Amino acid sequence: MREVYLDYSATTPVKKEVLDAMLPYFTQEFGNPSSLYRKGRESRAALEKARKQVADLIGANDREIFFTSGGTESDNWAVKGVAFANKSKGNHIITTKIEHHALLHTCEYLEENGFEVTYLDVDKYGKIDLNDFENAIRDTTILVSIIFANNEIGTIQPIKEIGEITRKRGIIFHTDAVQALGNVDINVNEMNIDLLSMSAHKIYGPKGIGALYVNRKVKLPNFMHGGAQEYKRRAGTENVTGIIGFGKAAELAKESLHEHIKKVTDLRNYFIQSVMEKIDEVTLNGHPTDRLPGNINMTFAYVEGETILLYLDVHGISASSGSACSSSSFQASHVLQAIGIPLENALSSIRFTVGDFTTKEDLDYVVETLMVITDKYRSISPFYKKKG
Amino acid sequence: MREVYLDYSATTPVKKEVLDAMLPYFTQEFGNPSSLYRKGRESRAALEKARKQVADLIGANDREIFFTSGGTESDNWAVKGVAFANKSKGNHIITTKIEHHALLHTCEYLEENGFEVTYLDVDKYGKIDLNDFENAIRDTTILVSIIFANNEIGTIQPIKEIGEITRKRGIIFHTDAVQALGNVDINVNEMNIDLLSMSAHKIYGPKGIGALYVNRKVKLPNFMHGGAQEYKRRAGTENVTGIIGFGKAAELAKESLHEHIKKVTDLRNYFIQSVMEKIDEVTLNGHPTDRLPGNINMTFAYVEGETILLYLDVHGISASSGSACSSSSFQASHVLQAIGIPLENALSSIRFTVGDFTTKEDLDYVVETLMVITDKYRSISPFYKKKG
Amino acid sequence: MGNNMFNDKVIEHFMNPHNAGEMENPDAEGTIGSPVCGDIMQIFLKIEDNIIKDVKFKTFGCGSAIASSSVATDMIKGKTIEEALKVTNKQVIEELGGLPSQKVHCSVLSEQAIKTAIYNYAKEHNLEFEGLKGFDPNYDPHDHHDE
Amino acid sequence: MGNNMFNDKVIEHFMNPHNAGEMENPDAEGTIGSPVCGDIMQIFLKIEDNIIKDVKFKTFGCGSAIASSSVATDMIKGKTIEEALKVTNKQVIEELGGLPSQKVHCSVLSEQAIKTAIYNYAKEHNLEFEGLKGFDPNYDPHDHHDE
Ligand SMILES: Cc1ncc(COP(=O)(O)O)c(C=O)c1O
Ligand SMILES: Cc1ncc(COP(=O)(O)O)c(C=O)c1O
Repeated sequence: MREVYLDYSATTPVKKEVLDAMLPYFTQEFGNPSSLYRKGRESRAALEKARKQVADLIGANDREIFFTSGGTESDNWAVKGVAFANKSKGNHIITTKIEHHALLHTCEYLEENGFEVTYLDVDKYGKIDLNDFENAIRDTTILVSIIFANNEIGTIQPIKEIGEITRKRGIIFHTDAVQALGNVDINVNEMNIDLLSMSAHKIYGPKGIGALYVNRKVKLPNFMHGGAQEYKRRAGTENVTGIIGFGKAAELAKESLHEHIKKVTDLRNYFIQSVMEKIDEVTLNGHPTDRLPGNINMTFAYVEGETILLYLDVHGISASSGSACSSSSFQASHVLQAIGIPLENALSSIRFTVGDFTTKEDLDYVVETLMVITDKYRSISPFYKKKG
Repeated sequence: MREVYLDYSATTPVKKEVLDAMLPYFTQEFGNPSSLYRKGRESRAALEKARKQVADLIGANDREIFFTSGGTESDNWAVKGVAFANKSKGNHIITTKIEHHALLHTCEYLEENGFEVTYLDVDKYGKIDLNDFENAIRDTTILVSIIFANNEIGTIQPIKEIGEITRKRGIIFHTDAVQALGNVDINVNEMNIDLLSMSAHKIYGPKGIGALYVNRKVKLPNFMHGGAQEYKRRAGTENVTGIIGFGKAAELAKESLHEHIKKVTDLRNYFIQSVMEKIDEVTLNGHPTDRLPGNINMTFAYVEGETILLYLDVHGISASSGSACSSSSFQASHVLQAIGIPLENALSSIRFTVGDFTTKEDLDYVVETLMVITDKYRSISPFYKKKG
Repeated sequence: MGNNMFNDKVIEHFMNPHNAGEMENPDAEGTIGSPVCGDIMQIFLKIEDNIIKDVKFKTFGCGSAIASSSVATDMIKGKTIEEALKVTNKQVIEELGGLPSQKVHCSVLSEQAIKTAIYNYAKEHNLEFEGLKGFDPNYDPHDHHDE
Repeated sequence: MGNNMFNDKVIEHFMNPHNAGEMENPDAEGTIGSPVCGDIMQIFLKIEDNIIKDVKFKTFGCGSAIASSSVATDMIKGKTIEEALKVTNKQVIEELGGLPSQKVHCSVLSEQAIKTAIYNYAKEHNLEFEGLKGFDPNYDPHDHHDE
């Protein structure tokens, strides 16, 4: 059976070059980078090289990159850190209704601890309104945290414009760029970003490693207390192989960014067009153009999403209902609700994300399978009335 | 040149069997374990198998094991979690003067946030006094956190006895078992341990992965907010390869625990005896018998530690001045100070830790090198007066 | 397909559900569930002389909801109404060879859908059935089984 | 030895330090540093006609302290006192071919140890040297260079 993986936004395979870069550091050059002897220095050198590679992908200085255990830790660190450090200045945070759970649940935790959070609405394409945003700013606003590109519908926010406003108003600006990284041109300086969350396993690196960019002007208290690692900013023996893998993945991502964007955008558009042509009553969710190159989010009216996913799975196709973290409890996603999709449609929505190893033949196979699914299960749907 | 690694307490190489277990999950079975399709289920199954393997090593139930990014995160989570969750009951924590920085700095953070911490003294061998400990308990004591085995001098605490006291008094008991794991027989139930920190890279697993054992009766708030991973207790896409490596390492550690302890203890004793025979004015720090099987901590009077380390390094030998996290700033360790070692001696102390790949020939070479070092640099030490 | 959430029998019923589709002029109809829960099940019955002569279902729901409907409808076809009312979600699960715990509610839904159809039939024809005692079609099985 | 913190010259001076050891009846002696900082350096001088005829050092300290002492003592041997006082830690570092930033204080220590010995000599013989102006042997170089 053909196997087609269309869930690159959930996680990516580790590229061969990335794994090759990591391998010597498991069994041979396994030294602790904090150690002074040769084995330790080898690890440290590799780690600092990786820091540079990651920094280069977002136009940062390498001393502004701190490795973490993933996007979630980066989000937790950034948002809790800024909040608690600036308590005396104010208790107001602005974010959006379509953040990843790593951010939303962190904000909820802060609300339980005396902070006030404004969750900005988004339009039907998933974009925030810059006027709404400016109006939401208060004297007590200490942090703005807005997702760079959404993980479910792929919509890209006007990050540069947001950064101009926050810089002008002197408010710290964090963005969760876990999905944007390697898929969008990012420059933290040009975009006035103060803090930016990254995760390696979304860009063909290993799982369990991420980073937080911290602009040198931002004072951020530590989240993980302990040893003096990461220039005393993030304790814990460094995940050396993970960091090296992240570095290599970042290097590859930078080298082929525009090629990657072009290739993946083409595949995405091919798929959308093909589905639209061949299947009735399908809608595309998210922004028509300002979306992640690889993201397709579609509603297949009248057929429940889990049914679609199961049928695809039986046919070797991996897709998802939105974010992987919630996929074991199929519920209408908060993102689809925020863009105003009716509940039944939200429950009939599927996310396909294409990536570097996707082919048009794969996509043809998926479209064929989707035709069978919609035919078969619409006919037994209590909502469906055949047209014509 | 011969290469001799004697810093197994800083980190261990990944064993071949461990790496082999991990490899398929980087590039092939790379699915997100939260995903419902086959690739996700494969990862999940491997992850749950690893959870069982780790649980088995400490006599726990697998539903009581939560994977983290390492020992540091486990310590942070346990101590901050218990503290903040039990604020209404009391604000007093008991720990020791010889904890790892992951615990000490976490306690300092809590002190800044309204908690009171008692740091128990230890005797000249590094052991706490059980009477002192009982006397330190107050009505407001909400947590006892005592390191199972110390990372610098290897001293093992009377954990079972501590557990009896905390259980009787209804106080939550956490132990940092990062060094003890795989080196000491651990049974969380028999020892009445409520929370226990672990790290894979100390037992021939990969870096950047650890776990916290949480007794099912203990209510511990989340530290990392976000997705529903780890039974909703620890958010973030799971470090699947890391977890699998940890699981395999735990399995190997359990299988060969007694054999490993015997072999490594023999090597340790061989080394101690050999140094004592051949070099004057050397003292062993820590407990003569209740110490980690692989730990040797010695003072080479009159020669500064960094000099010893550099000379060893030039001769291919990796050893350390104590904990790896502080080794880039050579300072008298808080642990050696706590056991009452005079400052100059503390600065002349070196930790050698032997492990599964150490041979007697390696140790002979190290002893020879140490003889040269002490000869050479004592003669130019301003403190040294030759005997006789 | 290693490590499947679902066994082959569930998959088979999901892929080729029995008794799925429309029924012209049913004697009884029952719908349960709501899109909020993500599952809706509709049952149509042909009843003659107290016997379920034919049954069809429609489902907007996940794979196990469809598979549950498929076996549940098989199980009641040809049975008397009282017999049909005795079909429990446990039996549906057994017949399916097991369901993952988070999918047990789907089997409850098929049991409830059948009862709802018979409840409506009883009301219309002024009948009473022992097996309907205490049954409330407005009961939401999701309240019980979700965490 | 790839990625070494230290270059080969530092290692060479560390492994085979010049002018290390005791001196019988020195004309001047100076000690600086304290075990609290982990570094102590002791300098012995033989001085004749204002010229440093011989020099020895003892050090309890890290490798770069030993290497610094080794080159610093080489640098002042045969020099006049005023010339010796002009030797700076920068020159010591240059002579060593560089030191990692966290080890710069070691080179300061050797400069200070030489000055201390000459300071003691000047006091004993009631001499004044231009190069000692503002020099205070109780100054602790660690205060400046540690983070
Ligand atoms: C937008 C976004 N933020 C944060 C995360 C969390 O990253 P991680 O799973 O690496 O912790 C993810 C993916 O899981 C994501 O898509
Ligand atoms: C006793 C002890 N606790 C905690 C840690 C921290 O573990 P990790 O470096 O995996 O975060 C270590 C080792 O570094 C340790 O030896």
